[in-house]
Amino acid sequence: MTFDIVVILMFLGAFSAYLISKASLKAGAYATTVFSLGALAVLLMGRSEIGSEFSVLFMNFEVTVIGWYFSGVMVLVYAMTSFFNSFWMDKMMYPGSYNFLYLFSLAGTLGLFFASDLITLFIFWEVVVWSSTFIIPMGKSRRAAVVYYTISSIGSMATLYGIMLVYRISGTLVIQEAFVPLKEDPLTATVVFVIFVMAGLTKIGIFPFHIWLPLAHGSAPHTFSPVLSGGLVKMGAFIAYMSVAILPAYEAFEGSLKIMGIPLQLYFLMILGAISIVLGTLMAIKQEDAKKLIAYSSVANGGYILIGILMMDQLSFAGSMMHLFNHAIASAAAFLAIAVVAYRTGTTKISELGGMIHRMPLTYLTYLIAIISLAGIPPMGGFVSKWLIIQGLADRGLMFMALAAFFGSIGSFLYVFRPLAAVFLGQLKPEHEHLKSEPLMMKIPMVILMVLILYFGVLPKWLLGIIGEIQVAAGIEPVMMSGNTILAVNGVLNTLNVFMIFGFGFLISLIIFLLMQKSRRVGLMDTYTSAEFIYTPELYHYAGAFYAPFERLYQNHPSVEKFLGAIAWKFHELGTVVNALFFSHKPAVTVFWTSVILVMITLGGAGI
Amino acid sequence: MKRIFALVLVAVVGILLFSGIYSMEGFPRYGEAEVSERVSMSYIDKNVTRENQEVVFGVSENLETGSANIVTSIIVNYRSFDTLGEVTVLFVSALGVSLLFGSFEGRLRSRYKPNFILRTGSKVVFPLILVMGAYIFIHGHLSPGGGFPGGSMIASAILLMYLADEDFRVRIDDFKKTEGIAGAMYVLLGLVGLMISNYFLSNFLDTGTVGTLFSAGIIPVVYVLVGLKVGSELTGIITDFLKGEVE
Amino acid sequence: MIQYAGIMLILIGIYGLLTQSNIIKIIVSLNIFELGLNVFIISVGFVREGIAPILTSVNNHNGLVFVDPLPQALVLTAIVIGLGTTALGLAFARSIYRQHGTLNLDEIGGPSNG
Amino acid sequence: MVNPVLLIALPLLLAFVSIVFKAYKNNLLVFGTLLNAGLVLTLNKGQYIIGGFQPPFGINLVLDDFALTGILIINGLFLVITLMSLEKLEGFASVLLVALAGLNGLVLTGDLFNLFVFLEITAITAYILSSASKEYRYAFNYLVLGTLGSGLYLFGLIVLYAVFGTLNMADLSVKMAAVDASQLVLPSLLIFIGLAVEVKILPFNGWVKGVYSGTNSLVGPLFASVYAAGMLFVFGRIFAQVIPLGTYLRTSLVVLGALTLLAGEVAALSKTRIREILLYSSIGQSGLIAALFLSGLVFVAVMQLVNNALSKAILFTVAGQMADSTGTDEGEELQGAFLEHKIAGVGFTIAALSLIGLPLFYGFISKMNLLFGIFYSDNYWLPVVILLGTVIEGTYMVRLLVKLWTPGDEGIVSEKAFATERPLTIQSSKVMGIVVLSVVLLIGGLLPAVIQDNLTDSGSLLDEVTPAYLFDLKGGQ
Repeated sequence: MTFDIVVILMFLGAFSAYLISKASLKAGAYATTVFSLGALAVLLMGRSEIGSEFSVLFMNFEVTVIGWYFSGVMVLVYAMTSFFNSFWMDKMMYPGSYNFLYLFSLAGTLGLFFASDLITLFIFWEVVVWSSTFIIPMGKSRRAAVVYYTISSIGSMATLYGIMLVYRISGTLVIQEAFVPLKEDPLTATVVFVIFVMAGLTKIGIFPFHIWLPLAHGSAPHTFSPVLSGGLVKMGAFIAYMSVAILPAYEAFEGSLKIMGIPLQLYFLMILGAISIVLGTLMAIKQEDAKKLIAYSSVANGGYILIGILMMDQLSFAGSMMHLFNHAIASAAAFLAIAVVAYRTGTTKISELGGMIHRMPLTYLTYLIAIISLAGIPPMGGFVSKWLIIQGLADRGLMFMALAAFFGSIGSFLYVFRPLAAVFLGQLKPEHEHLKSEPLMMKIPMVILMVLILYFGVLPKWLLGIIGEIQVAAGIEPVMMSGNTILAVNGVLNTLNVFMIFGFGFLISLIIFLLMQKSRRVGLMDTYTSAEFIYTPELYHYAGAFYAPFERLYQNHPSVEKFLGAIAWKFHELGTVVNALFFSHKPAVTVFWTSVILVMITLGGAGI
Repeated sequence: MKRIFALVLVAVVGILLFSGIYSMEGFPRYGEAEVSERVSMSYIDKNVTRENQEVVFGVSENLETGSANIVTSIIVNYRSFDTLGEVTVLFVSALGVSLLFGSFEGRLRSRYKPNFILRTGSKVVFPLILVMGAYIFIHGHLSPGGGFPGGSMIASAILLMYLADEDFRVRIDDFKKTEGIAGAMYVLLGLVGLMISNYFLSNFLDTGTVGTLFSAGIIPVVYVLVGLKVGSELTGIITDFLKGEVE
Repeated sequence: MIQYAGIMLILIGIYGLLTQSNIIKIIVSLNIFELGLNVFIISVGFVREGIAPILTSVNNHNGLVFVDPLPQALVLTAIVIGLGTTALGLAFARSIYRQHGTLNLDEIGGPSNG
Repeated sequence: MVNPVLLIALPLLLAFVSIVFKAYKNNLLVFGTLLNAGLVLTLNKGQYIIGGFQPPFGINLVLDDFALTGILIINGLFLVITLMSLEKLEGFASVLLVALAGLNGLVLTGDLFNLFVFLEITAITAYILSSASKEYRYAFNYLVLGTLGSGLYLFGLIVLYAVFGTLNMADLSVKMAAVDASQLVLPSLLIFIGLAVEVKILPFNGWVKGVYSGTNSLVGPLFASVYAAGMLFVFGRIFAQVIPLGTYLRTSLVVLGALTLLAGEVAALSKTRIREILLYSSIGQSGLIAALFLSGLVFVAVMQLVNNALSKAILFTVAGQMADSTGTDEGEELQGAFLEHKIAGVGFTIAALSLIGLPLFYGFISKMNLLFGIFYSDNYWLPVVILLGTVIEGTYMVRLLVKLWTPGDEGIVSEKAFATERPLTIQSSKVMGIVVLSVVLLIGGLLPAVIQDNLTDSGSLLDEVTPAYLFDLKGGQ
């Protein structure tokens, strides 16, 4: 009963947030916080009602464990980010609409995760797409919104075709039943699977659909980037899960060619996931903009999540589900930290920043913990989930994937360190000397997220328990835990022990740090110019061309962006051709075509 | 080159049209149309219930439609709605022409002055043409012709006057009023039919004896209206076209 | 035969529309096209040895062989409609001449391809 | 019992009267549209004979669900659009009355030749209205093509008459169904081409660009929604209900419709002027709807038609008003135009989203239904084309919307300061009309049963054609 109220309430909340914004912008922004926190509370309290069904208008819903889990993640990200909204109200073009669309897209995601039939699923999918499409251009880029929409709609239209095909074959739209007849028909199942999963791929940002992520995440309003990266990307994972678990892919593709025990169709997708990991990592290393950097890291992390879901096994799947949560909160935290910096300084360019630790230490700490988790370094949550994924891959002998996963982990050291060093460490720029610390309302969500990242890295039992339930619901063996020890085939992981060890190491290094002589501060320009006056200081910023030697290794890489851009341009040219061929102010042109068509069709008809 | 290409294309279209039409089953050879297989048979019999019925000129009375001219009976009775539409087409074209030339004043002049014979002769012929036009639309149900040819004749008389006299100008507003009133009367006549016999444009008057002047019910009435309307419309079009370049 | 002539006229009209760029000639082509069509319509109703569908004191009863009256009625309508469009077309022609100073569509130039 | 012939006769009467009382013609127009819109609500379905001669000998009006939906849309939208843009009437009040009569006759008539007459009436009013832009060469081009098209229609019609000896639609459809369809390729094709000129199917639609791209806020929405709807209704009547198409002809014509959809959307993608984008989108939508009618999917075609008509009325009104008051409709120069006109902007957005077929709006319901319909007619390639078209359409619509809402160059945060300073005004009458239309789109999207019931309404033709597969509004179970 509670869930239908939540869904309806969120839609009403969206409208009331808009109305409140008309009276007071700040109050409207706080309304988004209140409503999303309320939704989070109801979700947490309503866990006992999993399995309930309800209908709103012509749409049908059912609360499943996985839906509950996904919506929990989503609402958490929205709720945490919403604390930031009030600070941007006076900077937005349409603050009221922003608040409206913010809650509206949240409501859409809730509806999506609770949908019990394919049309409802699709409706909310599209609602989320268009409502977020209109938030993105309020930031820095108009093109980003268009690219985001186009890529999303390629995916969603493919999925729609899949839905129709399924309906044509099975005669039902209920998610649990619709795919059943496909098991007998592997060919159709392959078609349905591939086109159905397209929407998932576009949303997670899997290669070759990843191009919208850096554009949209990098240019969206600062308060929406965390939601895009931490939250909405996860919708794709949900679709991927549905295609694999509910189809169910492993049964349908039983008879097809297998590689290392994985059906070819799934293996192909896994390769795409692996490519995304490598590509996201390499591209993230190159980025100049802190937001784009985290966006590319989302591409890489999306690859992990996809591979784990496709594995559908005890370990990798559990790792993937957990990584989904870890990545959501870690990337939200990282984006929020960057948002704080952007709020105070007005820029996100790495080379224009430095030494923020002196002005906002808490933001620094948040960012530090978030990226440690993103990179998969213990003792944060990201480590546990990546460990699980790699365990599963290694267990199945999928060495290519495992290699990609390792590469991603190691590469992420490179890219996460860079903003850490260049934005937060180093020396404060003269113009940033008078910056204030972060406001209290910004501290709250950052502290919460920090605690969560650390907590689930050390004590993942509760989270893995829910994931175990999901696994049971999906019909696979749940992940096993004993105390704080995760049991895997090739080894065990006691997260508490890991934490202890790292804590010990941290203590030692802290002591060394405190005992060692303090460094002496030198004026920023003095370091490289010996007090000589220079005109282009940014060229000498040590964050500029940070990994130049490494980047040179792949600087001439082929680009999907260019390829897709070329396709878009071809469409454009085709339009011009159509225009020139058929549309004229002279009747003769049309009379000519009329005669030609008359001849062609009658001739063809005579031939039959 | 363009012309040769067009010629080839048109030739191909032509061949296909010919072969397409004449290879159709049931398309009658020229002159072999089976009128009895068509709806027209009932028009000839003046009976749409398809019972064979003898119609004799000057004798038969109170038929479905009393017009001796079968084409007229189709135009004004069986397919009167088409005719209303046709009148409307002409009306709206005249309206369009007058909208396009609405801002013009004065009138165009021919490069040559009208000569004496034209000036005098036209004055003689003018009333004759008018009478002839009126005759044609009044006798539309008996003889070839009707509202449209009659109206055109009236307009041609006006055109003749324009050609013969450089300073001739009609008062366009009066013609517009005639046109509007005649059109409105036509529609009202239809509405009266709707009220009396529940069918729009029904022939609610007594149809009389085939072949007499006062027969065929509303046909002469409609044809008078149509004749007046077409005459004034075409006059309007002519006048608009002859308006000068002065704005 | 008349029917073939009708179709030929239609084709000539289409040829004119294809090749002519002078507005008046286009209107003339259109009229030839319509004329051909009207001839064709009339020819469809022709019955050999049939008489005009008018009862007179000579041909005084409906048992005689008449040509099909319906196409004739249709042609009347078609002619009047053709007259209407021609009048409007000529009015457009005059407006175009006033606007561009020429009646040749090639000289006027098309819409900008922007 | 109200006879639907009044819908044709009364506007005609008022048109004739308006010539006599010139001073009152605008009032007469408003009176006529209001009267018609009111009359539509009182109609009963059935067959209405004109002149008292039973069909196939006399002319009859057929008022079934199909025609009822048609006149509902036509008269309703005509009323709203006229009231929205009364200041643009200029001298066109009488012409508009005739147009209203012509459109109603077009949809109602049950006789093929009578249809030709109404086609010409409607077309001639359209030629006159298209001269409102003062671009006479485009109006002339339209006139030539329209006349040629209706000539070809008449040609095909006469061939059919020669063979079957009747002009009545119902009579003819029965007689035609008894004959091998391959015999009827030529006349069917001629009739198709004749209507295709008006329905805007590629490559017969060369006139559209010139005529639509210069329309103002009155003529634009009239053409794009009311005229387009009327012509499409006729097209559907003829090709889904009267003329039986053989497999060969059906397939080739559906392909033509699908090509029109793609070509229209692709051409719109390459445009930057708002009205040009919209006109190509209209062409695309016409192709789609025509393809649906040709596939025999009458009901879903009507739904899509309604969606297109409602959305295009809003879109063209706003676009025309932009051009009227600022002198340009170049998207780049109107950046941020909606900043000062939020209500009109929201209406425009709703219309655009509904046109794309995004959920919460009526377009979604119609898109779902049409996809279900096509899949159930076992056509698996057409949905691919439609969905591809949707992606392209979404791309350019979103591109346009984003530009109109959020001004600023790439890489710069959007700010009010970048908004266009062109003197855009939108009258309150237009804003009200836009609100009304967008509310209809929203209601249709959220409570589709409301519109759905009005469309189906326990009737004859529509239900027969599309039986069980309707998206039953309960999630399709």
